[in-house]
Amino acid sequence: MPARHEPIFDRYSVWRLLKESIDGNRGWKQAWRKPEPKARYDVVIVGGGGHGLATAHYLASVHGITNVAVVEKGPIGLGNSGRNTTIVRSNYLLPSNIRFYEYSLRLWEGLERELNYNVMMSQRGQLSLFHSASERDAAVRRGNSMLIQGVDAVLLDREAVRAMLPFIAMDNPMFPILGGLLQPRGGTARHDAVVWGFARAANRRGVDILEHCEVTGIRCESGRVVGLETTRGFIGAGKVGIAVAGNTSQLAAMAGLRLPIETHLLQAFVSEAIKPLIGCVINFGAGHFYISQSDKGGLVFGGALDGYNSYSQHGNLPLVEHLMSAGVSMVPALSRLRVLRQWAGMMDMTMDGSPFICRTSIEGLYLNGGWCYGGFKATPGAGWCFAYTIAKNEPHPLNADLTIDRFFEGRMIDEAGVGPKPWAQ
Amino acid sequence: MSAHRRLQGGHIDRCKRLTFHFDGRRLFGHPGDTLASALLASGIRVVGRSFKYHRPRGIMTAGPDEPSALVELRVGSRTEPNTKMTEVELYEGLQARSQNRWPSLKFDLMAVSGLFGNMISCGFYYKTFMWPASFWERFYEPLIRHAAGLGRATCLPDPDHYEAVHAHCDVLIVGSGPAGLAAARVAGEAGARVILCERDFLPGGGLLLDPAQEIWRKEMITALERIPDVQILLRTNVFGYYDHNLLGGVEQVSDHVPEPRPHAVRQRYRTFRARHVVLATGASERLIAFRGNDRPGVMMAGAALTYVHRFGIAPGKRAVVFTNNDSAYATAFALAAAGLDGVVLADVRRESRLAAKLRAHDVDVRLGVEVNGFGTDAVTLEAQSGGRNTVRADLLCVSGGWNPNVDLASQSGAKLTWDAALATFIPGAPAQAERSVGAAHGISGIGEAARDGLAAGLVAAKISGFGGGCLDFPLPALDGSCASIEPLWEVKTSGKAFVDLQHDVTANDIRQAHREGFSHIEHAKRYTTHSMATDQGKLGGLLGAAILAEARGETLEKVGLPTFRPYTKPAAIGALAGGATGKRFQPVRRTALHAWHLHNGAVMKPTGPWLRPFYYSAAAETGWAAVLREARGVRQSVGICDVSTLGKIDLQGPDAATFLDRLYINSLSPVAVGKCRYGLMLREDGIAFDDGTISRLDRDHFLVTTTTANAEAVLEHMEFYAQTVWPELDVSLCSVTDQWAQIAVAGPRSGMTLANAVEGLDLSNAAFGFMSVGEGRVAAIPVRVFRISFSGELAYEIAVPSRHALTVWQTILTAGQEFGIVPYGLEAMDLMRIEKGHVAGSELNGQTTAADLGMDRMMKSTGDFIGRVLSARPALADPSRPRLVGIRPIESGMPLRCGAHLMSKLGSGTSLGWITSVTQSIVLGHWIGLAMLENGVAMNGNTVYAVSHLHDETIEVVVSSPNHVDPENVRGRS
Amino acid sequence: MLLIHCPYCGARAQDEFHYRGDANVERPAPHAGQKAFYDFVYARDNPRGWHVEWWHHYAGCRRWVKIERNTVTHEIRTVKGPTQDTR
Amino acid sequence: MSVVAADCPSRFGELTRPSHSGPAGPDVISIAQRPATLIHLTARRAQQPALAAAVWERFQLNLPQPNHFASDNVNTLIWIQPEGWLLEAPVDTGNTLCLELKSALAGIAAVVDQTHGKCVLQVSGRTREVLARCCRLDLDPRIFGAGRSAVTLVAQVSCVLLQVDATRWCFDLIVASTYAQWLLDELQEASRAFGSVRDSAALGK
Repeated sequence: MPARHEPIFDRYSVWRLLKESIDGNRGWKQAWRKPEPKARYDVVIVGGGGHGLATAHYLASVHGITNVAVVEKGPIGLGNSGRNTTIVRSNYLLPSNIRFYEYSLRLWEGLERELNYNVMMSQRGQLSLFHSASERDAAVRRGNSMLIQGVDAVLLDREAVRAMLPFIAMDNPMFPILGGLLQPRGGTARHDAVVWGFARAANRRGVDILEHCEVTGIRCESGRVVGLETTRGFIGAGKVGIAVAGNTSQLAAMAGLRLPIETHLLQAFVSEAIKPLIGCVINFGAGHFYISQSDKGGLVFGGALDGYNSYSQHGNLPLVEHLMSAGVSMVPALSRLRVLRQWAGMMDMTMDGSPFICRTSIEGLYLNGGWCYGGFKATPGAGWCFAYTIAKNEPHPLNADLTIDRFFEGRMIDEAGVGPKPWAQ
Repeated sequence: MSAHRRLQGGHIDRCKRLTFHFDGRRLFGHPGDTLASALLASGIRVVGRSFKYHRPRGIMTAGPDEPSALVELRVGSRTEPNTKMTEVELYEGLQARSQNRWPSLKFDLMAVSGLFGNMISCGFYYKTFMWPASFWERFYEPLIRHAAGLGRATCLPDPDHYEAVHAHCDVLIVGSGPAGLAAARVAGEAGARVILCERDFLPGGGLLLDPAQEIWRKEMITALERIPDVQILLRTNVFGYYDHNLLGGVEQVSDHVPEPRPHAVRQRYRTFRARHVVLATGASERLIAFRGNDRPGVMMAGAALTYVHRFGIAPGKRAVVFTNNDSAYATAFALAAAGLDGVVLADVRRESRLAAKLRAHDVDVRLGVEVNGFGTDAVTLEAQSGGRNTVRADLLCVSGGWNPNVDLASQSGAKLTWDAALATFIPGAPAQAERSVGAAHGISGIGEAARDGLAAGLVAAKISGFGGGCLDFPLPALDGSCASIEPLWEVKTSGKAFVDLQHDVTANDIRQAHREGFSHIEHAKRYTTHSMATDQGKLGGLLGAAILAEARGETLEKVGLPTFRPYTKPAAIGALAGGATGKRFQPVRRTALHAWHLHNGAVMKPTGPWLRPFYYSAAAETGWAAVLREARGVRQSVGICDVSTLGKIDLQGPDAATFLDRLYINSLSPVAVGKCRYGLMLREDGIAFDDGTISRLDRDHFLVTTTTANAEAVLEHMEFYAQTVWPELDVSLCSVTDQWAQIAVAGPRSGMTLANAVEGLDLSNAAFGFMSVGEGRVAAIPVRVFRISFSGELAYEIAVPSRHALTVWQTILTAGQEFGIVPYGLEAMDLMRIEKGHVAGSELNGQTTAADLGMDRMMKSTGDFIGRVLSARPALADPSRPRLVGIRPIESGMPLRCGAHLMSKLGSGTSLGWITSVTQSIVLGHWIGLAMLENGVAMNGNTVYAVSHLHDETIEVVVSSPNHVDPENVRGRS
Repeated sequence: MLLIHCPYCGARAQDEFHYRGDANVERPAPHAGQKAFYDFVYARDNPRGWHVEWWHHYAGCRRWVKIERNTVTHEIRTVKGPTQDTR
Repeated sequence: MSVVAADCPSRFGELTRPSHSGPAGPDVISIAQRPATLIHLTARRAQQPALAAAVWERFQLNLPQPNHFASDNVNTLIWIQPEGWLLEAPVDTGNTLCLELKSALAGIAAVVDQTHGKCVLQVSGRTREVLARCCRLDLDPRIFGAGRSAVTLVAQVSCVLLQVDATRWCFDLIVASTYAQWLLDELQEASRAFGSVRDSAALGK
């Protein structure tokens, strides 16, 4: 279907940059339009984060469904898409997770060409360190799971870790470092760029991105969704997909659904920018601490959840204290660096730590949620699978296990073995 | 060179001279100086290079809002990159280096990037570096990473110490300007516990800029020092406002000395729990955008005033002051009074009540005039009525108005409201018990601020229960000034006009962001990186928003500001860790026999909070040889092991047996007094949780053991069900983990050993069979004896009150001497339990059911227990799930590897299971393992491949029962 | 750091407590069936606003307390003992 | 196999190390361990009045209110949880007190010996500064006066904290014996700026 609006797509390249710079950068067009809502769309995606925009993009580009709107209560990309630590990896343990996240990682690897947008996908490696023999055994099991599924994994011994990361403390009495499991293709991407890149690409194919359009109700007739009540009026919809990380329970409740989800806070931190210190993404098994360095030079780090249901988006001090202690214990050079900013995102924590991409008990209503703190790396994969599920009204094999029913059936996908304690996942 | 710039007065000690080094140059200053003031006094103009364009930059401010004057401070392991020189208190021997320049500050080759200025406008990196794809990680990104970043970090560990201090008070006051001092005094004199935090090293805030207020300032501080319940914390920045009136701060205890005194910390992390908070955080001056507004020589007007009055420095030789409000008149006046020639004040307003007064002091006041450019030692002035001229000046002081420092108020949950008269945002209604006062609340004038602070202090004290504060101290006279400002954000000309100096964001970047659709303030911020630098946008944050508002054609009020988040200024990570690092990161738990283990060659292994003997190593013995020797000693004769870390829970009450029946999958109420039983408990979702033994000490008295790892979790779980789910059950729970040390004595000669040591208990098989519990004495110490076995051998565990553990341990060692008793550690214990097929943490990993572990037959068929219902869900009850099996290599010399996967054929993409535990069996003489294998029981006797791709290893293994040794348990019962 | 007014010990910092989620779900009768246990173990209202939840004062009196807390502002309205009614 | 130390009836000996190298002076913090018998009493359902009566009869002490302790300088009863008290009594080598209470309180209270499970540390000197470094409780005597007690976190581990003398800021700290060394090390670390000594003679009730 041809776009209703004049083509307003700027192709980005170094030549285009040169041309625009000569014109004083006055020729750039909007990366995405700001249209008025239409009365009805074939598909409306609720949530203008990375997942929702990616879903819209793949609905249009893969399935040819272009009469699509993405509704977002604020500006796009300011929920968890804009509040994460930008890590991309597929180093999971359980086969269904590995398959899904690996597919997502492969999409990441081609995203710049797909979107004509530099999302700064940077595969500098993701290294998970272990501190005890049992953690090592678990890492070996995981690494082998990955290799069996065709995913890259390398086991590093203590000396290899020391050579790679000369600045970390190898010999903490309680957390000695015995080695690590490296995924060389892991790394980071620029979180905002992913949102903007998908928004721009979806917009190019005619998707309407409706910002400042908050959903206040889901209208159903005889068990089938027919549209959405929003702050910009009623919007009719053939199908509705929910992709509202952090608020999934709230949206689902509008349709009368009660989900196995709790919303929790995850804090993240960035330091002042420094010259390159840390190459890969490092994850410490002990003390829940992970760290990477952004292209801009800031050290980006985080840890465990704040640990109680919250929609506040502001983190609390106990976690800060614990995390800074863990950080300096593992990377002593952090001590004299300064933390610049802290923020928090709302995580939909599920009862087994794994997400949902599935149909719901309401015809035409689809759910993408429960990403815990793994949502960012899933962005293209979740969008792709969600688009497939919506377009075909059945899950793709990649997301066939990611249903709510798995809890009725006892098919939990519990990587950590924590059980139904979302606050501890 | 420096002398001619020093003036009279100020808060510096001219009697003492301090030597310091900047970029290798030896320079001088005085106590009371900051690095910035000392450099200004030394005539240093260019102090840094900018992030993107590498433009030369000078000192803009006199405080934490400094965007440009950043240095690498100190050397070696004490290196601190990105330090704002406006905040560094000068000390003898200070060393600082400029950063982000190559090869030198004067001649920075990276400045060529300025030539491509238009090409590297906001967001350029999203639009290029995409071809060819493989070049990103290899070429483009390393280049960007190298060019980005500011200072260099040291890789060396920090030699300094830190600590945390937790304080409580009735009134916490942040900021010691006139409002803060007045609030502190009135609340303190009313009797409230007051803490006053000042980030600076001198108290007084704005009072320090007005010599006329010096008497009042000193008097207030003297008065405050006399009130015992008022604590003044200098050099203490409050960085964040958290829930329930908890605030966090960092005190820079030793940053003003070459290195911390012995036993002193460098910085102190502080928390404040306050009943009421008074935010007297002052205001920050904002920049105006015009061509060249980033050049060395541009300085905020308030900062210039600070350098004159506080530091006694003339920050230039010829000055132009550019303002849109009254406040900068004081700067012009001060500069003129300091003897600068030809001070010009350019006021964008057409009228000013202060103009005549200033003209009387030889200041050339020009109304209705804007600065439209700053070049080398020349300011271009343009009258609104037309006409342009150039004034020679090396100092251009700028005031675009003042923004209340609202970050803490905003963090506390207060909404910000637009104040049109001030053209800025001020804090709205409080969400927690706090109030903003003085300049932080948009109030100008010292007398006015003091009165506002006093009123807030009174209220705060009263809310905390302290009425009737003493009000009889004088306050500074009212200034009578009103905020007379004519908002001017930008003087539009060609050339770069900056809104964020550190990140090199220009007004044009903001407009470009808007054109590209990044029109929301958060989008514009992220797209341009505006106000994301280390000055947190204090200087140009609102300015950028104003330019965005103009581009959008909307009001600034509507555009708003990005969210304020911690930290109000960047905080050292080491400080926030508060010293709880390294070996102090996590509490360490030691058993009563810890010292004995250490003195007897134990290699200790951390397990959860505990340190436990891994094995005991004789001099030349390798670790694994020691483990084999220990296990062999147990299997052949007798060994002794410290198992004190097992969780131990004492249960008493008439319903204790009923309670246990509901906790465990098996029946425990039939256990007789003096007997014990193995038990497995599930989580409510049907997954195995923990195992242990349950001993009945009396009819209504049980002792339960848990695994070491789950001791805390199991007690909490029990308390949850006892208190909230079945409160009708009369049962009391108490941890006795610490009360009892526990000693395992295992091996065929354990009975004989104990017969030598234990008195008062018949240990014969007839009297004290397998799974018996009894009381006896060892070395006259009453002990409890359990006949239980983890190794599968005849074995006992002796529980002893922990202070007597050493006596009992040594008595048993002596008793076993004739049998060659051997102490053994965790690894030998693990070896033997794998031989025996007992599960441990790698099998009880939160993913397995009772059936997976082969324990489904233990489940009672009737009666409620936790996990019963959900363990019957179809996928959990599926018999093809991976189940616990034993494995051994076909080729008996081959070792096994934990984490290897089991496959039915080579090259298969399907894993049938994985190896959970492996060891070298001393009974069988080859490697054995435990594994989880699909259809495990049916696979018994089959051959599968154990594959570790990580190690490029494949070996064939035979599936067996997990009980590799003594499946009938003859040894344990004999 | 929340300040929790333990009904037994008084005002205490949050780090003395462990969290355990929704306190409005009740363990069903033993024979209520899998759906009832599913609701108890998994399904949550997860409200935006007031939430009644279990916290364990593990470092203090070791009582499970029922806290009514706002999940948006973190304000705490009531703290009750394990068998006290919240409303 | 060599042996570390002679049998010591208390863990006291093991815990003591040379005093800290910090600047010593009259204001240093003093830490001493006090050997004691410790017994945890939990009233059975609806038996608190009977327990109170029995305790009065045996010790002439009232069961203290929540967050308080009662002491006659020989025996001390500390409230530690609803229906639960910790009794501190003089050292009793034969464990007779525990046995006596078990029999006297049968059906009235659960009696659990914690003599070896916990250590009593007496802390005096600059406790105000030192405890502020490892405890988040407001210990100002106006808030937490003499006779007050609390079960709370000190140096990340759960302890019973007793304000013994509010004017001199003297506290007793009762800690799990397996964490005693950790706590002692942390207290010493917290007193780094002041110095600390461990002196059993300096204190004692």
